[in-house]
Amino acid sequence: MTARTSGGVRFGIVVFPGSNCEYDTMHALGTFPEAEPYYLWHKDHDLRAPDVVILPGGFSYGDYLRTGAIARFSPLMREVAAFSDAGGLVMGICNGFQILTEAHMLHGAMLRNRGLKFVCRAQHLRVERTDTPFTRSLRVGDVVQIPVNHNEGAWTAGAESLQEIEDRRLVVFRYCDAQGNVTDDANPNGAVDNVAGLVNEGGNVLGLMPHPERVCESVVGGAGGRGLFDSLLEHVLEVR
Amino acid sequence: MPELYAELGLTAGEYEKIKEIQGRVPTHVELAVYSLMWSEHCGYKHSRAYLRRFPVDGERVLQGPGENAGIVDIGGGLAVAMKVESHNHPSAVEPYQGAATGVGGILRDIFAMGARPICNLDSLRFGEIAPSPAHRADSPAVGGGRQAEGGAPGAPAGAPYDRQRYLFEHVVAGIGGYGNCMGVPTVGGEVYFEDAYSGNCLVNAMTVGLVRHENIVRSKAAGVGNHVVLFGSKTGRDGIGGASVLASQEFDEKLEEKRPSVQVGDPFTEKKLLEVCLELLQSGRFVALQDLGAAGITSSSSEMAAKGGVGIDFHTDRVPLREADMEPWEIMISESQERMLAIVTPADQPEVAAACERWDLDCTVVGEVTNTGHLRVFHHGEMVGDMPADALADAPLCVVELERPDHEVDSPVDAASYPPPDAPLAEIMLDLLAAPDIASRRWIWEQYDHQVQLNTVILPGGDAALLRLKETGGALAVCTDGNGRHTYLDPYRGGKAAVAEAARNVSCVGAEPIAVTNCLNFGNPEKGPISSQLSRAIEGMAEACEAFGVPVISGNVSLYNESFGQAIYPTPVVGMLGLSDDVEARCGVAFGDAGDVVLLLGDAPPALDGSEYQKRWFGCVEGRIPDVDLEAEVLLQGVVRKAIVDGMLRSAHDCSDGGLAVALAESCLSGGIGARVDLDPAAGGSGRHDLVLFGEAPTRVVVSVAPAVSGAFQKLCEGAGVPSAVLGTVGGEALRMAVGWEQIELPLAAMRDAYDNGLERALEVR
Amino acid sequence: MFKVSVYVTPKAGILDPQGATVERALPALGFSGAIDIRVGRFITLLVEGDDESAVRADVDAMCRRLLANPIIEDYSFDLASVDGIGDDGNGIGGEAEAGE
Amino acid sequence: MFKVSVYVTPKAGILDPQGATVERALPALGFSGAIDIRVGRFITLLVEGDDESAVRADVDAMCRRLLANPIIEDYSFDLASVDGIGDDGNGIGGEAEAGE
Ligand SMILES: Nc1ncnc2c1ncn2[C@@H]1O[C@H](COP(=O)(O)OP(=O)(O)O)[C@@H](O)[C@H]1O
Ligand SMILES: [Mg+2]
Repeated sequence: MTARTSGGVRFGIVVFPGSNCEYDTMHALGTFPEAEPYYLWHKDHDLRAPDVVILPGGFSYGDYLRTGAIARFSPLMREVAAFSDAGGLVMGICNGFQILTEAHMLHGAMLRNRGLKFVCRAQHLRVERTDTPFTRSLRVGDVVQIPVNHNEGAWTAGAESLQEIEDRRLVVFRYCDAQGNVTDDANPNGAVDNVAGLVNEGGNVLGLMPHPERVCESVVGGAGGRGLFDSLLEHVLEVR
Repeated sequence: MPELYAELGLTAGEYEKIKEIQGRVPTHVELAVYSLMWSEHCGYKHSRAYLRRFPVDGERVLQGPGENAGIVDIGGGLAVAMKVESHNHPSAVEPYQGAATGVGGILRDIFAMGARPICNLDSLRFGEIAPSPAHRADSPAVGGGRQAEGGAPGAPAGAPYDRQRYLFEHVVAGIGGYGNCMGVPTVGGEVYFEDAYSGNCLVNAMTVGLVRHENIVRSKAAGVGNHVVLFGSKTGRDGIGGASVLASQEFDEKLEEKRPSVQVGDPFTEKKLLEVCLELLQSGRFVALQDLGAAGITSSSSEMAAKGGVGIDFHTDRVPLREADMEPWEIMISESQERMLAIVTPADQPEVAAACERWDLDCTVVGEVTNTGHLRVFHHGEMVGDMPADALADAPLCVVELERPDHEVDSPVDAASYPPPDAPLAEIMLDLLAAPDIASRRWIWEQYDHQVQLNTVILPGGDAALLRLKETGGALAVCTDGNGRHTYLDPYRGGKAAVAEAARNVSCVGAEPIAVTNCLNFGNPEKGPISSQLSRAIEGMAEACEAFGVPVISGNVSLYNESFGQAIYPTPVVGMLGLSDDVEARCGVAFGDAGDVVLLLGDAPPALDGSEYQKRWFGCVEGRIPDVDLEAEVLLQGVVRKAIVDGMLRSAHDCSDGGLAVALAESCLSGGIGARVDLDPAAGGSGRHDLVLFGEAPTRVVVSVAPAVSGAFQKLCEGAGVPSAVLGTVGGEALRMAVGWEQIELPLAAMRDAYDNGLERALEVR
Repeated sequence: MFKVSVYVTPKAGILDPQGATVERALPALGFSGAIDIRVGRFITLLVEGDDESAVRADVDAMCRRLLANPIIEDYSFDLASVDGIGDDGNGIGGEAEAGE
Repeated sequence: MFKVSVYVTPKAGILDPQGATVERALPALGFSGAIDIRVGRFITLLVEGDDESAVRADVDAMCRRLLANPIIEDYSFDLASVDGIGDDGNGIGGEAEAGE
């Protein structure tokens, strides 16, 4: 991992065939003056010195077979894995989260929404951890509003131990109601323990089903997503 | 052979004409090609003459009807492409795939023009999915239930709802399945449930795209010697419909295998197709571009040649196939999805091939542009068809003598002859709020990604969706409208009302209507009454478009929507595009602060005829709908827009299905706040309070304004000659309506329960 | 009690986008020589009853009406008699019955 | 050349919303007594090669890496030798191999 010492904070946005939130992610990052976003093509072999790699939302490979199952074999994903092994920051949003679980870079797996329907709606999340580079500008217990938009977003620990995942405090966001109560009613997809986002043991890889890039401007739904990007910018600029 | 042409849907006269054009008996390939190109679907035999009535010109028009989509200029070097298309029949056969491929088809029409699709809308019609009060055994309304004369289809008690629910649920899933994967938000649309559609659902999909002027591309082939390039998916036996009789003639024993197969959508491939097309357009690699829709290669290649006044030599053996043993005629007419045809210069060919390779798409040179003016089809070097392209693109017209349908009447119903329902008005109100035609559509649009691309400012659920234009700071408003019940009672007035309502919806969010697209869904045009409905609906639509100064830039016609000889309601669906200079100058339907003044703009008398109330509580659809006063309509919309631009309005909401009471309730629910209003008991003309509340009339808008600007606003209305009446004020936890001596009080919670859950509950009741 | 295994496949000639996409992806994963990939559904269930032919008729109706979409899919199924509910062996038994 | 049939099922204990929904829908259609419904995937493909055990190893790797997700799914597959590419019989043959 090549660390940069000056200039803007570089966000490499990986484009898979079927990705469809890469433009939105690019646009949202454009509203942060310190951010320097650029696209990466899934067939590439070079990450071009990013500070953060983002796997955006969408339907890589049509979500065929299982979401994320094919994308994780893209040539560039080898580089992403190496980058994260070296401590690099990786954020997977929605389909990106699905790819990260398929690639075993995050625990668990995704099941189809329990209602068997695609769900696109505003969603409240409770912040569970703020000692990560993704959430440091938030406060524990904060309720942020970030929309969900997926068909297969019911995270499950599967054959892995849920207890261990919880014990290691890997869960960063949970679905909750407007008051911050983590209830079954507030769970849009049936995810185990209302898990909406989690990190790896190193805390440098985050996956989340909701779309923070959709709420970075008040004209289109609010600013609930800005905290994540603010955190990343703060973190990267500080460790430089 | 003579039986064959008839089975292919050609008349004896048409067959003679084909022989005359060809100078001989046509080959199999030629017969297949002619039969499709001269079908209603591709050739517009019955509708072309009437469509000429539409106004198609305007300052903003960059492309009118005649291309894959129409295009209007929106300033700043940008333009909008849009079109609506039906996929009714495929959806009735296989609702998920039928709807999905319908969305896929209309998306291709938009990016075939070089535009990036920025939103979809869907206009749907199904049979009833749950019984109305008038049809429930224990109904208080049963005594008043009446069956309209002339066979208007009313819902028989205990009708089988399961099939309609199945169709509805799977159509919605299919639309979402395709649009969501494409990354195109579905931001609006409409759905109605009427028995008239139970044998023939309607699935109309509309797409709006954005393009820079210099990237607009058309489908006109040019440049003798240029390559004809097919790219995208492989070709299979998808959708080889009526023409499969060609197979049965020769392959009787294999008929089972040759059976036409249902088209399955592959949005993943289409997404790649979209990106590769836009990428190649950006670098100017296409001379012409055309999607493959109905009649596949046949229609796309002959239209490209005819438009360019050139010929095309097509080699069927070069087409990448999904099934090895396809005949040339099958290849020519296959409707396999996710394919495009382009004209490319030999010099640009390598770039096009490389881009397709990068996106893992097949890309094959399947022919070349010639100077023959003919579409010539070769199979392994042997010519199997040779037809003049312009003859194919110019189907003979069919003229049918018009006949007024029996059920149409000249005067409205006498409301006094309707015994008032034996139910309190509050109960009727809650029933209407929960009615499948009125209840919140949230259940639908939460299954659609309605936010991707980060432009959706006013979400589905308002009068029109509003999309910001990142490039200019302005905004686009879009909606679809069309009330089949109204058009059934009076096609001319119904057509006019559809355009007026669509324009009103766009005006209510603050945008100026600038262009119309439309889909005309009608029955069998060979019948005089149907052709009469078609021609008069078009007349009404055209007059309304002229009044608003809005051109029709594209559209689609879907005829033969009948089952067991029973036609659907004549259903013109109007897609309206509005433009606003400033995204901040917008308005929603939600009431705002307590104390705000509620006003009704417009004074058209509410009528029972064709209303939701008539259908649900009296079990009939009869009478004659009120006519739209276009002059009043134009003035009213002008005032609404000006007041929004000037920042006067807190809310604006079009009054339509369910009448004034439902419009008020929707503004309350959307804002989470009640209101207290006093309604004029004489408004309905008959002194009937139920009509004041639930009667329907065009040209009415409920607005709210801060008390401080109320006076100025009323002066604005007066100056413009727009009737306005203060109804009351916003506030409280209930909607309280006084009509003469009657008081109706509806707590927000009760209304919310009915409105929010109405659709889902209708899907569950047994 | 019978253990039933239902195999649902895209009808011959019908486009199978999943199969086609997997087929295109395999070489990149180092698997060559796999072709004609079709992705369908595999459904298992336990059905009460002793009369095999009655159960067979029931399952066939279930497939036609709910488990498969006969317009675009074919199905077949096997039946295997089991002692009790507890059995969840994965073996494929009984004879296959072609749908449609 | 082998015709391969792969059966992918949700692991025991893993939620199967599709199976649960089918199970709830069946009584309304007049089918009672069907329980424990699980919906998985059924994948068929043709794999080149003469050496059965080599093909078997290849297919197993394909299943483990791509066709199934071992965290939530089990798989098994059958192999049946076929003469040529043209064969597309639907028969279930060969012996089942339990995955994972
Ligand atoms: N009702 C209508 N109003 C205006 N234009 C129409 C209407 N119906 C069809 N058209 C125009 O006729 C042309 C042919 O339509 P269609 O066959 O649906 O096109 P495509 O094959 O591209 O889908 C298009 O340019 C379309 O916009
Ligand atoms: Mg077209």
